Amino acid sequence: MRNAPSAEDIARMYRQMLVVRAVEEQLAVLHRQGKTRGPIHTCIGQEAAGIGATAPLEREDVVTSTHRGHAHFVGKGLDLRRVLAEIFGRVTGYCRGRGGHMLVASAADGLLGGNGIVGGGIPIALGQAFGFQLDGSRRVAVAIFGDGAAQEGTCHEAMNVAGLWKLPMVFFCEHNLYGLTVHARYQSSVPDLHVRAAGYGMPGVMVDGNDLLAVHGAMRDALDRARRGDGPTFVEAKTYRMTGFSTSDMGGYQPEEEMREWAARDPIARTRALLATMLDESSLEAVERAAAEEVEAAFAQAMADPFPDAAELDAPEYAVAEARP
Amino acid sequence: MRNAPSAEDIARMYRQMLVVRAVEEQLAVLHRQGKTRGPIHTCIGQEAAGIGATAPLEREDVVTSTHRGHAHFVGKGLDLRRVLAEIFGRVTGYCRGRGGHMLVASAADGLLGGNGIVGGGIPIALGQAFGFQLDGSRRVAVAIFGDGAAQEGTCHEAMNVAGLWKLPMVFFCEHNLYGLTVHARYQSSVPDLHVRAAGYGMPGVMVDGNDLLAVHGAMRDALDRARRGDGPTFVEAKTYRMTGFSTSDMGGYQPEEEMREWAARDPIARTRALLATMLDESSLEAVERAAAEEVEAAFAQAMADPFPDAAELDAPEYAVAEARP
Amino acid sequence: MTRMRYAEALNRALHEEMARDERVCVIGEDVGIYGGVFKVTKGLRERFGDLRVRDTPISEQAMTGLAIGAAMVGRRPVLEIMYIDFLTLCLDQLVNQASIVHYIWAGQASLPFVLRTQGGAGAGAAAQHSKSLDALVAHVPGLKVVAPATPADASGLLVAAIRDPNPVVFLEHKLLYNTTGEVPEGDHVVPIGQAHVAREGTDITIVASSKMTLDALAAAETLAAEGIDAEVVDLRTLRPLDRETIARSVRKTNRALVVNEGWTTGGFGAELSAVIMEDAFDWLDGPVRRLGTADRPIPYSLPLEQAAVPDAAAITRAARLTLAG
Amino acid sequence: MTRMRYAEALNRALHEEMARDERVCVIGEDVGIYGGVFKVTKGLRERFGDLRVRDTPISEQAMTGLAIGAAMVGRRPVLEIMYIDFLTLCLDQLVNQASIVHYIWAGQASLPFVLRTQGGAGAGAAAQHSKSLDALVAHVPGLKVVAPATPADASGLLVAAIRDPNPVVFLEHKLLYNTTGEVPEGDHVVPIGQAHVAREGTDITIVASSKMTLDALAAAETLAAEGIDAEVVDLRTLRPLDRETIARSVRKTNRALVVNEGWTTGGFGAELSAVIMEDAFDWLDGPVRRLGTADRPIPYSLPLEQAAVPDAAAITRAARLTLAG
Ligand SMILES: Cc1ncc(C[n+]2csc(CCOP(=O)(O)OP(=O)(O)O)c2C)c(N)n1
Ligand SMILES: Cc1ncc(C[n+]2csc(CCOP(=O)(O)OP(=O)(O)O)c2C)c(N)n1
Ligand SMILES: [Mg+2]
Ligand SMILES: [Mg+2]
Repeated sequence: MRNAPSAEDIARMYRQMLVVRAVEEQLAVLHRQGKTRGPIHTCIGQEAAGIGATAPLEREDVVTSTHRGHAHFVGKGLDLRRVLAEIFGRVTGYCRGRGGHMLVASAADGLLGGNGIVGGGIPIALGQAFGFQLDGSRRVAVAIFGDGAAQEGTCHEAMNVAGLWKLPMVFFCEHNLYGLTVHARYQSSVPDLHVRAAGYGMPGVMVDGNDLLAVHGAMRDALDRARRGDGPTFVEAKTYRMTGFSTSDMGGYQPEEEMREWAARDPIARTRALLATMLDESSLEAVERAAAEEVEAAFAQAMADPFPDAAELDAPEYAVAEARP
Repeated sequence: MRNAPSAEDIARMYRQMLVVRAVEEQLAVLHRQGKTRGPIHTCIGQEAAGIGATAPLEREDVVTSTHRGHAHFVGKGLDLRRVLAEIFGRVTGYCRGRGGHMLVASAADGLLGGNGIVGGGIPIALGQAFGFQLDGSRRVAVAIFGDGAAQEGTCHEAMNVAGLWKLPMVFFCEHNLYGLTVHARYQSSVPDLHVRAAGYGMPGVMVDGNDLLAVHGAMRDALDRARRGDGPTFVEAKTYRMTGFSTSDMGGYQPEEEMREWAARDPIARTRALLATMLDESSLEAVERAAAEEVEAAFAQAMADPFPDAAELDAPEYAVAEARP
Repeated sequence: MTRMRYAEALNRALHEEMARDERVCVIGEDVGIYGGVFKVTKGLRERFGDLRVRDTPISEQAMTGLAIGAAMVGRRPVLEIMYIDFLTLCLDQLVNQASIVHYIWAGQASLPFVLRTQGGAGAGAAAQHSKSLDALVAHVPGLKVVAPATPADASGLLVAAIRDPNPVVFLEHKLLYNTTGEVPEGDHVVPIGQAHVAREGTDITIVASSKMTLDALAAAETLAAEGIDAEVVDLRTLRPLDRETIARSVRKTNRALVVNEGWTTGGFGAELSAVIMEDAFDWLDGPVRRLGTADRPIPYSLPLEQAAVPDAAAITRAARLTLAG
Repeated sequence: MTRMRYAEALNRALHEEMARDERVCVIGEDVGIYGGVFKVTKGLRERFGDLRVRDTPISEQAMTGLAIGAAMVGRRPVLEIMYIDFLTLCLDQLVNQASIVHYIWAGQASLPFVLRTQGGAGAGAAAQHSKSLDALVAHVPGLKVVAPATPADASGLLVAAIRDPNPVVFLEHKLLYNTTGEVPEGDHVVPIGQAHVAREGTDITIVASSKMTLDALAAAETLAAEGIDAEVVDLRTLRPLDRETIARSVRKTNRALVVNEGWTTGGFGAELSAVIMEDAFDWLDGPVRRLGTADRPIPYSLPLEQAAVPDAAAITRAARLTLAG
């Protein structure tokens, strides 16, 4: 086994998890006040998975994310103010407000990008990995997707090609028990998705997705494997969405007992308990304060930022020169 | 184990295999004479798989076939003259010449139908199985497809749903080592495709696809399972296309040694050898003569049949009343 | 007559048709337990059971094939595809399979199924959840395409679609679900293929469908205040198109504006313009004008989205220009 | 100038661009060892190796995503999709992913890739291998679509497409591969977006592209013998459309026939008709006439296929009718 992350590493990830949680809770508040637009998907309860999957990446590694990408944005190092500005449709957003909540992308940070098409980003990550293989580089492409997305044809096709060509890629599946409102038992013929990896010539690994270190470790192993040229890994992180599907969710389908069970496994509480064995209470509180302040400042800035001018609609349909991450 | 098929059953299937072989050899001859139109895909060398998969079916069971369906048409009991008439674009063809070689369909026989889209018929079979489940009937839907088709997203999506809903369905994969001109080693991340079944909650079975009885037995087991309500089975028949991909194949990619090896396993010779332990030579020759005569007569009739009138192009775009198998 | 929301009208039609005809079944993502993300399938699972009302995995390709296969063996499936943007995933099954069966099989089978979906912008749902891809399906022989604007037409056309022996793509609009209108009691059927003059006028014909019809009617009121008497033709069905009603109107008004929420270039508005060219050229006092969504991916930010997509004000302006043209 | 076949011109362009720019890579089914089923990629694998020239599994969705992802990280992939009929499988990745990246990400990335495919009827390839689905892609903002008619344009436009920083759908025609023509030596580039007057004339403008251009030129000869002097505009690029050249021609001839091999209804011919309506209404002496394939799935049998699809004789007849209109 490799060296475990240091207390400092964990504290940094803890702070990122807190940032994600605070951002989403604030977005939910603003939604109720009618200050958001379009659906917003929160990953409350899944922060250990999302941060654990992205924090171990190097800057030049790339991630294709989903409709539920806040943790990935933060873990990959995006500027929170610009993420929020995008969510609020401001011209200072990563996509100048054109993308919105599901289509945040930062080429400079290798977040390429959020995606509102379930399963849509997986073959794109495949292509990125293919590019890296051709380059002979040590970059890795990580496709993050949900248990629902794993039932899309794209996932299967991409797994086959990645396994066949031994591409430097990680399939990271956030198995949160639901695809929109439907429980996995109505969506998947098998309870554990990593078992499918065997059919595609790649290892499949399952981890407790609410255990930050477990996710982080599995991800590091997978990245090492990819960088060594040994090909892709399928990592399944078992986790849970502690809230509704999105801000427009009308609820009613997540049994209370299930909610209670998973609340007891809240990854933020667990990561705090872990850190408490390494840091004293005041250091922990400092981390928490810093996270809260970061979020507050980012919201304040983003919401004060201007909207794009309507004339920006006419921005060119086509690229005239190459631009790339 | 169930009772093995009787000598009579085997002789019937042998005759069907001979019919398929003779039809295809004759089509190749006619192609060289410029008397066919469009590509024609032969299954020479795969007759045991195609007949073994379809002969055990009952008339009300249904099959979705491929671009390489002659064995399925014959095994499912279609009238050879009407099959050939379709291939020659005659108005007496099953589809009045509108479908052609790849789109032969006979609703009355449950051949629904040939398909030129690789992997395209699999989800349709899924829907047929779903219909049968709703009906509470004992009918089974069989999706036949190649090793290349197994890499299409449709195959994965359909396997998941079939496994999840325990539909009365059989996935029958004719693994002939090639997808068009490309060897399976460049197409599939795993050499044996039935291993994927485990990822979809269904049994996966591999058989020697050139062994008629092995295929027949695996298929009967799968059908029994489906009729019992126990759900789908994935049957992988390992076989080989002893000729090119289609009549327009320019060849050059099938190594001679591979061709020789497989020629030694020719399913027609093997089935004859098996039958020779049960029937005397003159009975065998009678079967062979009957097959040859059937084929000759069918070609003669089909090729004398008229083409549709050009005005038939204007046949209605839409159905006005329900029509169904 | 009962006043109800568009979504309720659809829901009522589904309840009635499922009660009336046992062959009708409803499939789709989140249509069962949750009752559909737009609540159109509410109460169906409770009433008709989880075999006839099925939550499906996120596998649009397989689900489209499933509808085809089930229809082929005698069911009348109603498939919900959550957003029209995902129709791209269904298109192979629609274009290469569903649309060809009746004609190519020379009438051996009909495919009575309905693919319900919803499109349109205005909800801040961004580039992957706001499109109007009607042009992609209205181009395909063998498919029928309807796009009702009012609760009454939604209900009556859905009944007609379910009873139709052909594949019908049924286009709803996310901003119409909460609009209300009177819906007739009893067996209310609106025939597919009949447009309808939603407002009579003498000065200009505005051809529209779906939400654009409501916007056109609002524009007509504004125009009326300026002394311009606009006739609004609500297509209701896009394929087969009621050219008669369009031509009759244009021959009367001598001016035409065609409005379609899809992208302008290559959109369904082009078909309408061409049809008027062909059927009413000699009656035109000026060129037909087209109004559609700007030829850009639909941006998220409010000012950009508003600028991109036609609304009543844009129609009013375009009508004035048409008269000046 | 060298005389060569259309397929050879494409092949030469690929050889030259791969030699010139290391980032160019070729992927697709059977493009490597076999050199492509139409031999357009012949010799590339031998020359550039099996990493840059890759035979792929039969997984069109993943392959389209692969091209997107590889382009995003700096490659210039040329993807071959064997038949345009299978474009339906690529459409989600094209419409929901490829087409939006440049604009929605506000220029953060460009996607320099080419999707080569071939379409068209006349080879007896039946309903699933004969279509002309240009309308499906020409509708999509962010994509470019070209459809060369001659070897010189095929070569020059392929070079332009490979060098273009946008996704380009490159439409070939199965009946053009064996046509021959002079191709300039050296760095021959035909700019995307420029139509070209293939034949000057004064009496009627015939707008066409791809194979229809050759048929239109043949028709023009017949018409010339009748004293009708037709101008033929070869679009070469469908999107972005060169409206200028079309308008200029129609303003000169005052009559227009638009020919497109796709289905007539909702086809690209509708766009052409609408564009002429908008840009040249006052110059028209009669309605623009549309000629396309009959609104039916393309039937197999020779007399039906011939009746369904436009050819020189049909264009000649339509031109006469246009002048009479
Ligand atoms: C192709 C496609 N189908 C359906 C949807 C609608 N949809 C959005 S999110 C979602 C559920 C996705 O489930 P999963 O992949 O498990 O991700 P989770 O939401 O649980 O994070 C669905 C069905 C979509 N956006 N794209
Ligand atoms: C969707 C699609 N992609 C590609 C093709 C072209 N094609 C026709 S047959 C074939 C090979 C199929 O391989 P396999 O499924 O193994 O069947 P086999 O030909 O070996 O019987 C290909 C690539 C097609 N018809 N449809
Ligand atoms: Mg999930
Ligand atoms: Mg094969």
